[in-house]
Amino acid sequence: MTGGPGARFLSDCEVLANDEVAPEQWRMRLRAPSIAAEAKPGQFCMMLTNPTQYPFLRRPMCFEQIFDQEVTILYKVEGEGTALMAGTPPGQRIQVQGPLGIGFDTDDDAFARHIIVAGGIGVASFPSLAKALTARGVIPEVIIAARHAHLILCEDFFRELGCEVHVATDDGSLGEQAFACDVLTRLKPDSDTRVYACGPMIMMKTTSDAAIAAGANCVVSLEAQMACGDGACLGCVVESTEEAEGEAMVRVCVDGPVFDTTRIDWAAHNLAYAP
Amino acid sequence: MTGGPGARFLSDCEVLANDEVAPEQWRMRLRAPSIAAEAKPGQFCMMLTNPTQYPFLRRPMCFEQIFDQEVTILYKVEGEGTALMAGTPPGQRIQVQGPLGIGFDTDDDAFARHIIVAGGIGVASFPSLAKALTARGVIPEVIIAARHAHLILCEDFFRELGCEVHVATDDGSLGEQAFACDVLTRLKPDSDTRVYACGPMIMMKTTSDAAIAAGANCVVSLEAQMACGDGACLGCVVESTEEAEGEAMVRVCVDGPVFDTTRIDWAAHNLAYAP
Amino acid sequence: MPRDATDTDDMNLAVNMGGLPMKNPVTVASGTFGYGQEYNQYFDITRLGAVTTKSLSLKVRAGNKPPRLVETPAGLLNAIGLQNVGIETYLSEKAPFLRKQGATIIGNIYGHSPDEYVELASRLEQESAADAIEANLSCPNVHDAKTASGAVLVSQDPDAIIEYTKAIRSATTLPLFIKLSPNVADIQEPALAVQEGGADGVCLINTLLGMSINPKTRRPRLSNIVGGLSGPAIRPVAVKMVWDAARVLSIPIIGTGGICTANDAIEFLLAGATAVSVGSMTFRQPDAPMQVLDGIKTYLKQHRIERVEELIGAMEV
Amino acid sequence: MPRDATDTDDMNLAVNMGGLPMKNPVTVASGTFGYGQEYNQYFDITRLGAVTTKSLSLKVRAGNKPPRLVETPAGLLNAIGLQNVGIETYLSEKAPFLRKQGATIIGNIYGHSPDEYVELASRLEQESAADAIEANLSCPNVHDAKTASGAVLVSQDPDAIIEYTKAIRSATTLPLFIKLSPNVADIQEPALAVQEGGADGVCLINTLLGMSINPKTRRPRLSNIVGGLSGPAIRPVAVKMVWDAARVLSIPIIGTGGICTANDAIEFLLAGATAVSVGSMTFRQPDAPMQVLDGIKTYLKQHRIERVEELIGAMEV
Ligand SMILES: Cc1cc2nc3c(=O)[nH]c(=O)nc-3n(C[C@H](O)[C@H](O)[C@H](O)COP(=O)(O)OP(=O)(O)OC[C@H]3O[C@@H](n4cnc5c(N)ncnc54)[C@H](O)[C@@H]3O)c2cc1C
Ligand SMILES: Cc1cc2nc3c(=O)[nH]c(=O)nc-3n(C[C@H](O)[C@H](O)[C@H](O)COP(=O)(O)OP(=O)(O)OC[C@H]3O[C@@H](n4cnc5c(N)ncnc54)[C@H](O)[C@@H]3O)c2cc1C
Ligand SMILES: Cc1cc2nc3c(=O)[nH]c(=O)nc-3n(C[C@H](O)[C@H](O)[C@H](O)COP(=O)(O)O)c2cc1C
Ligand SMILES: Cc1cc2nc3c(=O)[nH]c(=O)nc-3n(C[C@H](O)[C@H](O)[C@H](O)COP(=O)(O)O)c2cc1C
Ligand code: FES
Ligand code: FES
Repeated sequence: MTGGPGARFLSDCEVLANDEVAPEQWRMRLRAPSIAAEAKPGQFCMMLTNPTQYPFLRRPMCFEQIFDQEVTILYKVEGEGTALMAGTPPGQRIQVQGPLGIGFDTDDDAFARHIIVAGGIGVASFPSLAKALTARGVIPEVIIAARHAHLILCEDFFRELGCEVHVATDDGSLGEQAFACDVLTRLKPDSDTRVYACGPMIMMKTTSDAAIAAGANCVVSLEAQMACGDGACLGCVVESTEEAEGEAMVRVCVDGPVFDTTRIDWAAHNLAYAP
Repeated sequence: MTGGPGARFLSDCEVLANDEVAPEQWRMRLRAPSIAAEAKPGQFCMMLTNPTQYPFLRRPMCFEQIFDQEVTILYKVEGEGTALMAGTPPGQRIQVQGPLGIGFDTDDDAFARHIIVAGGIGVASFPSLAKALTARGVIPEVIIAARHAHLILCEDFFRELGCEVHVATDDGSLGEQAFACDVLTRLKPDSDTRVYACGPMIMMKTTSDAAIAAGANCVVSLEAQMACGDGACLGCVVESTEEAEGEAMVRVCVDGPVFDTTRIDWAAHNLAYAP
Repeated sequence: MPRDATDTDDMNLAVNMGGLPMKNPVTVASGTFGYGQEYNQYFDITRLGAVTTKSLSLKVRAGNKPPRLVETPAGLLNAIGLQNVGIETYLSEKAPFLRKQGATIIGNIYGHSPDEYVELASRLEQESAADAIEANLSCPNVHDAKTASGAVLVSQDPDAIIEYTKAIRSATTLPLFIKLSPNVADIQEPALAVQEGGADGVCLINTLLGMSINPKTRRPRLSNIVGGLSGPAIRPVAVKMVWDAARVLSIPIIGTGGICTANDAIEFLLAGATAVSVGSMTFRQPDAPMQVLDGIKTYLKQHRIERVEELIGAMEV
Repeated sequence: MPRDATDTDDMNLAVNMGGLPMKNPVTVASGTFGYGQEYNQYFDITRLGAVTTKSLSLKVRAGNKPPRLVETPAGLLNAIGLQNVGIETYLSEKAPFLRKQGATIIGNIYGHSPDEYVELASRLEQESAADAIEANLSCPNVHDAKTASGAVLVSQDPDAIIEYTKAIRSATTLPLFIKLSPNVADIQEPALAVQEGGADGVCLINTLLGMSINPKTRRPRLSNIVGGLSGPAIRPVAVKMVWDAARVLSIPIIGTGGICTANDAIEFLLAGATAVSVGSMTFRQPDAPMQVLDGIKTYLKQHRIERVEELIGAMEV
C-alpha cells in the first residue's frame, strides 16, 4: 500500500483544539471524518486560513496524526497564513481539502532498519508514519534535529512508541550539538536501511547525501509553494533526474510530496529560493 | 460647542463586548479612553475590520454612546467588513481612529423643539445625541422607522431618557405602518423645530423635504464611501448647493457627516449609486 | 437521460460563444484547470459550459525552473512557462477522458509561429479533440525576462495578431478565439485586430506582468524573475478591458480575471462578456466554477431574468 | 536642534533624488496625503524624505461627481478627477504650513497643455513653494470614459511626453520628475522619453485603469464609470515596471504602488527605485509612511547595511 492517490474531499472541518505546544509551534485538532478515513502518513491537506480573500491561497499542511474521525496538524507560525491558523478558536470551521499527494510507503518490507530524520517542523508528518510502522512491528529509530531546544517536538511521542530517539540541536541546547546528517552517519545506515527525511531543503539534501553515501535507501518529503494541490497548476514542481522533457519536472503535490531522493535533481535545485 | 474637529487619535482598542442585539444588528463596546474623552455625538471613527489587508479600507462607524473611557458602536452586518466586526471576540484589540468629523451641535438653543428621525441602522448615532440634549434639559422627540419590527433599535433607551418615541415600520409589524417623513409631518414641526435625520439616503431626502416644507431647521448625518476619513483623499464628497467650483463638493468625513440639509444639493445626488 | 437534469432544464443559461454553443456561460481559465480530469473528483465537469485546457504546444514542455509561484495580495504571480504534455499526449491521453465524460472542450494552444498554431489547430480538429480553439497569443512566461528590453508578445502587436489569426483561421472550421494580454495601452487595438483576422471571439485577459522580490534574500521570488499576475487583485482591470473591447467589437468575448463569485461573473457579463472563465479562484476553492454557475442561476431567479443573454453588455450608464 | 534627532543622525538614510536631497527615501503618493497638514496630527510630517502634494491645477477643480471611490480586493478604485484647491490657494494657504514645519516639498502639478504645466511649475518655483516638481502626465480620471475609444493620456505617447517634459524643463530649475501611467505595453518607452525630455526623474506608477459594476443595480460603482486602481493589489505590476525602467534609465525613479510595509518599500529599492512613496496604505493606517521609514531603518540595522543607497537596484539575479 503506497499512500495515495485515492478519494479526496473538500470539507468544512470543525476545529476541536488549537494549542501552542512550544513557542510559535501549534497543534490543531480537526474533526474530519472523510479525510481521516482516507489519509495515509505523509499525505497532506490544503487549508484555508482566512474566510476573506487574503491570503488568497491555501496552505499545505501534512497530517501529524490520523485518528478515526480526526486528524491533527502540527505547524509553525511562519507568516500571515499560519498566524491566522493560530488565531482560529476551537468551534470554528475551516475548509480543508485532502488527503492529497503520495505519502510514505509503510508496507514495504524490503528494509530491516528504518530511520526517521526530522529537521525542525519537518517532524510534523512523522508521528503518523512511526505509528503505522510500529503497527506492523517495525520500530523506527528517530533523529530529531532543530536549531534550538524549544524547537524539538514530539520527542515523548516517539519514545512512548518505543523508538530510540536521538536529539540534536544546532546550538547544543538539547541533546547533542550536531546536524541531522552527522547523527545519521554515526548511526551507520546500510543497504538494509530506509531513511525518511523531512525538514528544510538544505537539511534534506545533506541527509539524503549521507544516506546515499552509506548505501541506504532514502525518501524525502519535499516542500514547495503550492496553488492548487491537485496537479493542475504546475506551480509546485522540482527538477527531477529524468532527462526526458516531459519528466524533467515532478509535482510535489501529486507526484510527491514523498519522493525517493534519487528522483530529485538536487544539483539543479537552487537553495537560494527555498521557501 | 459644535462637535469637532479636535484632537484625533489612532488607538488599539480592546473589544469589551460584542453582541448581536437584533438579527444582524450588533453592539460593540470598546475601551477607548482618548477617543472617548474627545468624542461628540454625531462624530465617527474609522475601524479596521481585519488585521490582514482584506478588506483593505477601514469602515466608518459613528459613536452610539460615549462614556468615560469607553464608546459603543451599533452596527448592521452589511457585507464582509461588518461581518468581520461581528466575528471579533471580546478581548481582541482593533485599530480605531477618531473622533472624526463634525457632529451635532448640541448647544444651540435657537430651537425650542428637537425631533430625531432615525431610519434603520441610522439610529446608531442618536443615543449619544439624545443624552447630550437631555443633559441640558432639552428632551427630543424621537421617530424610529425601519422596514420591519426587528430592525427597530434603541426604543427603550430613548423612552428611559424621557423621550416621546414614535415607531413606524414599512410593513406595520411594529408601531404604525408609515414612512419616517410622514410621521414627521404629522408631528407638525415648525420654524422653532430642529430635525435631526439619519438613515438611508432616500429617507434622509424625504425627511429633509418634509422638514423644510414645514419651515423647520434640518440637519442630516450623511453616509459615503470613505477611504481616509481625514479629508485627504477627496473620495467621500457629496454635491453641495454652493455654486463656486471650490465649494461645489463637501467632504462627508471632515465637513460632515452632519450637515445642514440646505447645504446639500439633493437634486444632484444620484440615489442609484447609494451605498 | 442527461447527467444533470437541473442544468439542462435551465435553457435560459445557454449562450452562443462565437459559434460554440455553451449550455451555460461558465468555463475555466486555461492553465488553472489542468486537462479537466484533476477536478472531476470535486464536481461533474460536464456541468461547465466548456472545459478550457491548459495551453498545448507541439512538443511536450518542461516549463520554467522553480520557483514558479508566489502569492501576492489578493492574487498570485505565476511563471509556469507553459509546461504541458504536448499535443500528441493530449490527443491520446487527455482528450479521450473529456470526450468520454461528454464535456464541451475549448482547446487552448500555444506555438512559436503561425505555422505551429496552424498545426495545433488542425490536429485538434482532425482528432475531434476540441469544440473550439483558443489561441494563446499572450503568455508572459515564455521569454527571458533578463533581456534589457521587455519581451514583445504577439498580442502586443496588432499586425502580428492579424497575421497569426488569419493563419489559424484558414486552418480550422472550429470556432476560433484569441486570448489577449492586458499589457497594452489600449485593448481596443488588439481586440479589433482579432476581429479583422477573422476569429470568432476574444478572450480577455491573460495575466498582467508583475514581479516580486524577497527582501531577505534580495532575489526575485520567481526564478524567471517576472511572472503573470492573476486573481481577484486584477479583476477591476479585466472588467474595464472587457467593457472597452465590447464597445467596439461585433464578435463575443470570454471574460477572465479574478472571477471568484457569481457576482464577479455577472460583472463581466454586464460589461459585455458572453462567457466567463474562472481561473485562480479554483486554486482556493476547487468547486468555485460550480459555485459561480449556481450563483448565476440564483441571481437570474432573484432578478426574474429569463435568459442569461439578457445580461450581456447590460450595464446601465 | 533638529526636530527629530534620530532621523538626522541616520545619515545613511539619505538619497539624492535627481538633485533633490532627501533625508530618507520615503515620500507619500500624490493625492493620498492631501497637502500634508491632514496627517501632521498623526506624525511629524517633516520626518518624511519629502511631502508630495495632491496634483495642483491652475484653477480650483471640483472633480468628478460622486461616488468616486470603490473598494476592490486588496485595493481601491478612485475617480476623484483631480479635485484640488488650485495653485493660488495652495500658494497662499497650504505651502506656508509645509514651509513653516520645514518639510521638503514635491509639488505635483496637472495641466491641460504644456503651457499650463509651465505656468504651474513657474509659480511653484517663484514662490519657493516646492523643492521639486512632479508633473502628473498620467491621471486616468479626467476624461470622459463613455467615449468609445479609450482616452489617450499624455504619458501613453512618448512624443507628447518629450514635448511636455521639454517645456516644463525650460520653465524651472527645480528638480523635475514626470509621473507615468502603467497603462502601456512597455514602460521603457515613456520612461526613456522622460529622460530624453530632460527631466531629473521618473515617478512610477500612477493607477491602473479599472472599473467595477454593481450586479444589484447593474450600474458602474463609480459615477465616472472608470477609475484608477491602487493599493497592494497592484504592487507586483509596479515593481516590475520600476525594474524595467531602471535597467534602461540613467535618471532615478520614485517607486509607487501598493507599498504598505518596509519590506514592500525595500522591494522597490532593490528593483531600482531611489525613493518610494506610500499611497493608499495611508488610508488604512494613517501613520503608514512612518512605519515604513522605521522599518527600513530596522532592516538596514539587521542586515548591517551602511547606507540605504546600497539597496538601490541591488536585486541579485
Ligand atoms: C506538502 C507540504 C506539507 C507541509 N506541512 C507542513 C506542516 O505539517 N506543518 C508546517 O508547519 N508547515 C508545513 N508546510 C509548510 C507550510 O505550508 C508553510 O509554512 C506555510 O505555507 C507558510 O505560510 P504563511 O502564510 O504562514 O507564511 P508566509 O511566509 O506568509 O507565506 C508566503 C507564501 O509562501 C508559502 N510558503 C512559505 N513557506 C513555505 C514552505 N515552507 N513550504 C511551502 N510554501 C511555503 C506560503 O504558502 C505562502 O504562499 C508544508 C508544506 C508543504 C508543501
Ligand atoms: C460617517 C459614517 C458613519 C457610519 N456609522 C455607522 C454605524 O454607526 N453603524 C452602521 O451599521 N453603519 C454605519 N455606517 C455605514 C457603514 O460604514 C457601512 O455599512 C459599512 O462600511 C459596510 O461595510 P461592509 O464591508 O460590511 O459592507 P460592503 O457592502 O462589503 O462594503 C463594500 C464597500 O462599501 C462601503 N459601504 C457599504 N455600505 C456603506 C454605507 N452605508 N456607507 C458608507 N460606505 C458603505 C464599505 O465601506 C465598503 O468599502 C456609517 C457610514 C458613515 C459614512
Ligand atoms: C498557474 C497559471 C497558469 C496559467 N496558464 C495559462 C496557459 O497555459 N494558457 C493561457 O492562455 N493562460 C494561462 N493562464 C492565465 C489564465 O488562463 C487567466 O487568463 C488568468 O489567470 C486570469 O484569470 P484569473 O485571475 O481568474 O486567474 C494561467 C494562469 C495561472 C494562474
Ligand atoms: C484617492 C487617490 C487620489 C490620487 N490622486 C492623485 C493625484 O492627484 N495626482 C497623482 O499624480 N496621482 C494621484 N493618485 C495616484 C497615487 O499617487 C499613486 O500613484 C497610486 O495610488 C499608486 O500608489 P498606491 O498603490 O500606493 O496608492 C491618487 C491615488 C488615489 C488612491
Ligand atoms: S500545487 Fe498545483 S500542481 Fe502542485
Ligand atoms: S474619506 Fe477621504 S476625504 Fe473624506
